[in-house]
Amino acid sequence: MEEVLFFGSALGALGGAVGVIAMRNPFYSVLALIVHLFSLAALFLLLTAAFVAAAQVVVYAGAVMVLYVFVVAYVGGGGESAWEPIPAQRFLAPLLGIALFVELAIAVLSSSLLALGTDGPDVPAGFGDPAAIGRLLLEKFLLPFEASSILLLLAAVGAIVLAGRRREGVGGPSERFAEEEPSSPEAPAIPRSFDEVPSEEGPPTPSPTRGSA
Amino acid sequence: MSNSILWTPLVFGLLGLFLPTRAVGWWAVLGTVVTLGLAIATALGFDSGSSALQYAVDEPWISGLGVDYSLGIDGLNLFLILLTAVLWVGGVAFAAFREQERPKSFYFLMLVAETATLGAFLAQDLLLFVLFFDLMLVPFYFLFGAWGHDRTAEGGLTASAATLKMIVYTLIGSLLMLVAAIATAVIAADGGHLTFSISALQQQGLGEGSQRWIFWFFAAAFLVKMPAFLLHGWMPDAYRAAPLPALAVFSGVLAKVGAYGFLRVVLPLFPDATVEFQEVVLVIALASILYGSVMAFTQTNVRLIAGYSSVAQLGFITAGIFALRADGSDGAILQMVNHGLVVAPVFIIVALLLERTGTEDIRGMGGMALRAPVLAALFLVVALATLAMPGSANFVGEFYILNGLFQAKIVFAFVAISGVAMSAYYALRLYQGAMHNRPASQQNQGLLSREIGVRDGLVLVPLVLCILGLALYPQLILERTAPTVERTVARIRGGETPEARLATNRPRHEIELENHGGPVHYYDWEPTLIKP
Amino acid sequence: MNFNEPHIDYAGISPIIALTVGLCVVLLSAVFNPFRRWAPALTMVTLGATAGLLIWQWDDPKTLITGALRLDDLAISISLIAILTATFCVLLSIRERASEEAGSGEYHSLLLGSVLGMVLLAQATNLVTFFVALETLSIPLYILCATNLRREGSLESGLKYLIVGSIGSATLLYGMAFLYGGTGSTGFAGIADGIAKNGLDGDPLILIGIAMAAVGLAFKTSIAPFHQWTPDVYQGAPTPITGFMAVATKAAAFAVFLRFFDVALGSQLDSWQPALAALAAISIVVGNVGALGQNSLKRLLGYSGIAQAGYMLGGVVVVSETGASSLVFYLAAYALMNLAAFAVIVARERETVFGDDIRAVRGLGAERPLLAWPLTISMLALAGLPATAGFIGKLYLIEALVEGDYTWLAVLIAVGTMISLAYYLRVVAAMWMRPEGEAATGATPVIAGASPEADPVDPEAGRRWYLAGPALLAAAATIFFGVIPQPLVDFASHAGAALFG
Amino acid sequence: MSATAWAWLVLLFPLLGSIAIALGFRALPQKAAGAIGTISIGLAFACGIAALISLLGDEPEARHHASSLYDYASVAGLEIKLGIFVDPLSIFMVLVVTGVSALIHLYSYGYMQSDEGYHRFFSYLNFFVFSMLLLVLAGNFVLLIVGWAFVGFASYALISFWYRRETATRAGMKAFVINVVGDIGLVLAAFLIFRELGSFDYGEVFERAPEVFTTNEWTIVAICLLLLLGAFAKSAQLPLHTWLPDAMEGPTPVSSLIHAATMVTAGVYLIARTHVLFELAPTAADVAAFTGLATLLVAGTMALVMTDLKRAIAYSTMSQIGYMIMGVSIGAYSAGLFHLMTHAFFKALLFMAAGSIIAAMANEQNIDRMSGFGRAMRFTSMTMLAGALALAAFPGTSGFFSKDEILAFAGARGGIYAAMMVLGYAGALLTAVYTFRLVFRILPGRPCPEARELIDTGHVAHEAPRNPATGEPEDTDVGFPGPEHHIAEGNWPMRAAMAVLAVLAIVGGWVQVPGLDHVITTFLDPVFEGSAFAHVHPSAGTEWLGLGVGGLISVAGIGIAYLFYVAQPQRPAILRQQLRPLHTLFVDKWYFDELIDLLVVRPALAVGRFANRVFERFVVDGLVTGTEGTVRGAGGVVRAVQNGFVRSYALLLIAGFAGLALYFLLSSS
Amino acid sequence: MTSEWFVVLSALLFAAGAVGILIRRSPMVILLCLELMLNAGNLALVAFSRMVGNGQGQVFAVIVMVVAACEVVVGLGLIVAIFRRRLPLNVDDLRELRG
Repeated sequence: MEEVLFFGSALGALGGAVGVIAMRNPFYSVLALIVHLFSLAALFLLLTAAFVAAAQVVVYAGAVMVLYVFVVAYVGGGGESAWEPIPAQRFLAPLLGIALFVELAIAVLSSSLLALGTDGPDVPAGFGDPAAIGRLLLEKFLLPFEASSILLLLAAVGAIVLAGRRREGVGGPSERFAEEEPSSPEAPAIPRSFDEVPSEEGPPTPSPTRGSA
Repeated sequence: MSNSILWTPLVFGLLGLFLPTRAVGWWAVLGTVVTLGLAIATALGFDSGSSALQYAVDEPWISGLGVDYSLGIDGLNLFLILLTAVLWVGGVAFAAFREQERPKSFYFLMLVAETATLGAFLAQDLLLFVLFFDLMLVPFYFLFGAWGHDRTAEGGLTASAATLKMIVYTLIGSLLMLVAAIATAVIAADGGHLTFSISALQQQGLGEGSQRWIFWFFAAAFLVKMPAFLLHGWMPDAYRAAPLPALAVFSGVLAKVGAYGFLRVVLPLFPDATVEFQEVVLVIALASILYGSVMAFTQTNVRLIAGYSSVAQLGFITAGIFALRADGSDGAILQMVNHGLVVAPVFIIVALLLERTGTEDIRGMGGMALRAPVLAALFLVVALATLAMPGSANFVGEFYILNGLFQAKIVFAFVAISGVAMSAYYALRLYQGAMHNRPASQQNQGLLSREIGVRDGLVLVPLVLCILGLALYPQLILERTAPTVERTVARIRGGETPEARLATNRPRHEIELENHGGPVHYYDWEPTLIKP
Repeated sequence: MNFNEPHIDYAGISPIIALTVGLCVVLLSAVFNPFRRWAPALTMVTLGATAGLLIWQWDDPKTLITGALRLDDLAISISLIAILTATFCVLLSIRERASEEAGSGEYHSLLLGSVLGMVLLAQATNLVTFFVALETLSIPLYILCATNLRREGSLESGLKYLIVGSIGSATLLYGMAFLYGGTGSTGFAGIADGIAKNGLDGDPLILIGIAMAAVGLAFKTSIAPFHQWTPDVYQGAPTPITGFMAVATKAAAFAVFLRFFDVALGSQLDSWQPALAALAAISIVVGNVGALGQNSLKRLLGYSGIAQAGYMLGGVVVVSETGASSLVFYLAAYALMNLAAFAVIVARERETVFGDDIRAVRGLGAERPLLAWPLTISMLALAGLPATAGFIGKLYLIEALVEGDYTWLAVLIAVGTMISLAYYLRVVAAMWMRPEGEAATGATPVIAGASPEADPVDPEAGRRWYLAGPALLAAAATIFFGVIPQPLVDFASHAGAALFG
Repeated sequence: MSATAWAWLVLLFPLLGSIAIALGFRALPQKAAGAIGTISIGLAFACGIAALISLLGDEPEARHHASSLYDYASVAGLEIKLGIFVDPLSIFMVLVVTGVSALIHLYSYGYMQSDEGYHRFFSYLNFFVFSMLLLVLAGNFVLLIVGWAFVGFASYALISFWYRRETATRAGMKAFVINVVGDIGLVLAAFLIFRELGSFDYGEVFERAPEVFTTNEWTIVAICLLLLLGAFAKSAQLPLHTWLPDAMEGPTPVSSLIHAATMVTAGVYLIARTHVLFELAPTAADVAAFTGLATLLVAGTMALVMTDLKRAIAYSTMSQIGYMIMGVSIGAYSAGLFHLMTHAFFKALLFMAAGSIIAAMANEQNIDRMSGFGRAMRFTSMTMLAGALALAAFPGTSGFFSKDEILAFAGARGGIYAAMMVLGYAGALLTAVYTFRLVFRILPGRPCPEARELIDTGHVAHEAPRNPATGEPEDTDVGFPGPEHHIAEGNWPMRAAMAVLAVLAIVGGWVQVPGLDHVITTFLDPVFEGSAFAHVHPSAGTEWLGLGVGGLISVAGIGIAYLFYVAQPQRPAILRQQLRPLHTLFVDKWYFDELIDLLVVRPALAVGRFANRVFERFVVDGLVTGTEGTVRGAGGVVRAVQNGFVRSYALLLIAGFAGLALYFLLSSS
Repeated sequence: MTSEWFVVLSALLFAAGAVGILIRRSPMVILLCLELMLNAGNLALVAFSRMVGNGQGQVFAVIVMVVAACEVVVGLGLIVAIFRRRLPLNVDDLRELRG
């Protein structure tokens, strides 16, 4: 039973990954990634990591992917040309990929670490459930936890700095950008989505006002 | 005392930055004169009999790294310091008589250069030596580059390119030397207390194996600086680019630092390697002598004639040092001073010729003796000293060098001495080309032969008087140098005695010599220091 | 369910708290109009406060928050270097286009965020903290690089940095996973024990983990062959940020490099020492030859940074107290040298239409001696010429290398320095000497000064206190520590002792 | 006052004179300069006499004194003092040198009057005398070398005295360089001596040499050969003689003083001085003797065909020195030095006369254009005749006794040396012939235009002076016997000098007439008493026989000359036709110049050119540019890899990781 | 299923992500590939965490997710900025900086 599940979801994950790489259209790549993420979540469950699996589904397949979809829709992800400007990249890339995999695999398989060959020790019930993870987060990993929240805040700020729409009366650049606003229908949706998206992960931050005086 | 000698020029230089532009030149002259005064005072107070370090200063500088700020004067550097002081007075005064662009920076850099050079001579801490050795280059980099001449017209390099070539080339050695110096200290300390003090390192001593490569790192630095044969690639361009007052002190003093380094660092610290590589270095030195001479008498650019001749001269000096005998090294030091005293006036005279003829090509000169007899006479003295005319101190220097070489390695002496004949030819050629024969260009004859002015005379005559004075009494230098040199060399010869006996193939005469106070008497010098 | 809250030493984490609070305050200042202009000042205050708190903690090592952090002199010294750099960056950012584009508040809060990341990274003793801190350091930088939104180069550098950087962190993460898997622990100490306990000496799993961690860190410290982002990002990013990145990132990354490799992986010395030495050698060569003939000063400094990183890696390779001390010393000196240079470059960028092209400094010696001297000193110092902190730094490093039997690396450093003279002195020559033939007809700069993207020219920039001041200050310090290095040496040796003493 | 004190004074006066004139060259009036120069030498001569007297004062075997002022350079076991060595030999030389110099100064006082470089001339001349005296008085080999080089320099300075003559400067350079080669020989000899004997001091060396060396071992032979190198270079012996004829570019008084009377005989003095060493190395001594012999013959042949008056005399000088060298190296020391003295008299005289005539010819030196001066300039011709007779060893003249004494000694040593005697007599015949060739060409016959002018108007002919060698006009402002010439007839200082020398040339030999008196021998005996050949003493009878033969030969030679150049003036041309190759060989100076040019000069220049054009550019610079090129090339590669594609950066990053990982896997246990 | 399987799978995913970055030119897809690599890391972490039987790995994984999210946000922000700047959304065309 376990094997079936493993191989199934492994195939899913792998397929998803391949899909991400192979799809011409970014939009499909995103969908492929979602498949990948879900099957990954399944694998996590196999590994008795309930919370991680849940987070995977909620945060990734939920928020992040939505974000992707929006952006793809906004910038309109057209397929890319098959022409490869960098010499030898096309041949070297897969080669390196294989090499990478082989090396990692060898590292794992030839390791003298006995535990690798096992399913791992019997773990207490509730291993990896929200309570356990929560305790760890608040005891041992308190600092990284806090730090990551700051990180989210910074990321949000960054997103605003980079993509936030300029207000009026800013002068020079912002006006130019205002003209550059693409007149596509979903355009108005975009900025809002930016104001919301971060608010799902980090504490909400008001989009600050500009001032270049 | 050492301190004040070392820092006076720098202090004057810094103060000079705050002076009105017109005064700064004379201020700089004053600075060099004061330094000279201090140097003379030390020389007078110097105890000529002793081989010990005098006026020693020793403070910890970077205790964490075992670097000390330790200076001192002994027979090896006393006269080189004097030489530095003298030549800088000459160079700076000569410049002060003329318009310089951006004078403040110019004189500041000149004085910084003097401090750096004096530092290299005074330093008794290996790392301090390396530091000053590298530091010397910096001011000259600016002097040559910013005040130098572009030679693109003659198919040469621009001043900045030429100086870049010079500094990169010369720093090759210096940086390797830095590594070598640190390695010396670390290996010598091996785990114990780290120190760079030369005397301390001398006591600790190094293993054969490490001596080998460290020796070559140091040798590289010194040989490039001299410059020696095959490593002189930077010299022609730099010499052609350099402004003459700076060049006068540069080739008068800086080249000597290399030779001095051998005596101060290499012989005492790496005796085994020194003995092992004696022939190799001698071969390089001989090559420098022959090659330098040959080039000197085929060149037509007066700067290059002087430049290549100093390659040859430094070859002699190196050969003298690596005779690894007291007389050789005594001669080498004497010759360093002589050559400095000779080559600086040569470049000053070149400057004067340039002002009169507007060219540095010997073919464009001639016949100047007619209207400039005094200049001609001064030049003649310098030229004769250059070719080590017997009766000049240069001759005594070469005589000692060659004698040392002759007694140590007879074959090398025979080859080396052929350089003397060639030097006669190129020195006279230089003199005649400028002063004799018909003037190359009749039309600007009036310009051609103008007598040397009083002010330039004030620069040139004292230098020439120094040459004559030394010619009359070279013992002045020799007797003060000898004790330290003998102590330095004794270590080597201690390591090399059997071979030394082989070198002279008639033992019975060695015996003869010993009871006649012959050159062998320092075999039994400080037996405790003789390395097994 | 019983929850035993971890013991928290607030004195110990006070610097971090200060930074965090400051960060939020600065961010809020962007919101409320009246305070908008105060952002730089507030940032300075925050940095000052943090520095003060750090100095207060000097010489009293402690482990914080269940082994997440280790606040010792190494961490403090590195953090101080980072903060110093940040302070300079704030000054140089005054009137900087980028900070106006991004909004002063956001700009500075991001800067503080990055500093926070560095402070954490310098103290990290735990894989998780390590990773988070590294990201907290990097992500704001990705953004800051791109903040000069009108410059295509700026955006490009941001994206490049982001992509390559993320590969780096992904690799690092994967390596961490292996290490954790092998040892069952995320703490550095735990890893060390785990390796011993599970008898994994030289086990491929561990070694690959090490390799991947090395790649991640080498990337951050721009060690060849993981260096390629460096020149592009340095050139594209706003110059103050470039200066900040060049120095602070290296410092923090090297700190964790020391901690992670010399402490957690000390037992695997034999396997990684030669590898890192080789990397150091490669980057010395690559960096120095790459910098030859560069016309963009920032790019030149980028390549030289690669070479310098190579030198510094030497301090990690020899696992010794001297090594660590020399590394810290060199980082401090490196900070001073580079900041002087970047300050001058910023000034010239605003004064001339040449941007950061070498032509911008031509004839500077005559025109603006007060800018020319700092740049000259910094170039000479970077070239390791005597009487500058750079020389002492090299001396210190070489001493460490020779003691650690890596003389060949020391020699390579010497050789590299030789090559480096060619390009450092080219800058000096441009300032003081008549133009050399080839530079006169040099290729037009990558960022054409006259393009519509050009920042407005401020002919007086060279006289502004917030540009000339830092330049002179850094240069003076460079000379000072070149002549009287003892204080800095003590500072560094404390840091070294913290790790090995 | 002791002999050494006087000797120091001897050194002092010329030096002072030289310095005084040099420094005062602007202030002093011309005559004053000349006077100072002449008087200082005169004083030196006086002091020489005084030294002689005080030397004769003490016992013969005690007649050598060393004295030194201070340590010149004495460390590290070398001991070099500024010291002199006074013994009969050095005093003898001092007297000859100062005496002749004084007269020549007197001559120059008149001869150079119209020369711009008057002060320079006398300063140089005094300096030369000082150097020469230093050479002969030196108390150790180093000081000897110093004096040796000083005279070399003085000769250089005076040869290229008219320094705007290309020919003159080139000749000076040639003389100097060849002399330096000689110096090198001496220096090496000194090193070898020091190595074996541990001293440079005459006293110690000569005393220790016999104990240390066994006869003819290689070291002593080497030492002597090296000494000979110096001697030959200075004394213009084969093959280092080529500079002497060219040296005639200098003013005539110079040729007379330096290149006839004094300096060129230094080699003879050197061998005499170091006879102790030479007697330990007979091989070397024989080499010297044979070289002398060869030189005297070869030079004679060349003198036979030269048409340039001064050059002809120069070659005769060479050949006479050949006699002396031969003499001192076979052990006839006093004879050799005796000849040195007499030669100084008559050769100086001949040059003076030549100078007077050349002046009268307006610097024309070609004897083919001269004739009839016998009537034009009686005084000059008389003195010239006197000199010529002495040179030709006409019975009763000084040369007659001195030359024959050498040959007699050679005969007395017998064996191979007897052969030398025979060849020596052959040389004597040559001498007589070429000497009187000159006399008969110049003095008798129909006066040439210049002579005619002199006879008719009493005016000395003159035209714009031209360089006799190249014919280019001289610029008289550097100093050159200007339009107004000076000949012995009208100028008392010249007359006086020549008169004295003429007398000496005739009677100078009577101080040493076999069987009657031998002043010089007895005076010099203390020096050479230790000599191995002290016993060799040709009996008065054989000496008189030799004198007879010598007399006959010289008369015969004069006769031949008369036959050829007076009785049947066409003969020479015919002979020239018959012996064309021989003649060309002589005229082209046996191709010695060409030989040296081929063996030394060309190779050196070729090497120089190679070093310049090839080595410097390709090897030395190549070293630089090559490294630079590689480095820059590497930089190019790095920048090419930095191609701006973020994906290729990623590629390199991952590749780098793969490589690193591979290394770790391989190194994993 | 033994842990090896999971880890090897993660290695495969890691390599796949790497290859994706190397061959795709659209910045968005490249970001996705970065996600792949990070997720591979996560899988490894969780697998190991199961293997060694402590939760640290899982916590690590959670935090990695946050980090990944941040990178995505910033990346997308950049993409939008580039788009607004009217620059091509193709990493190969962003090569003004080179040499």
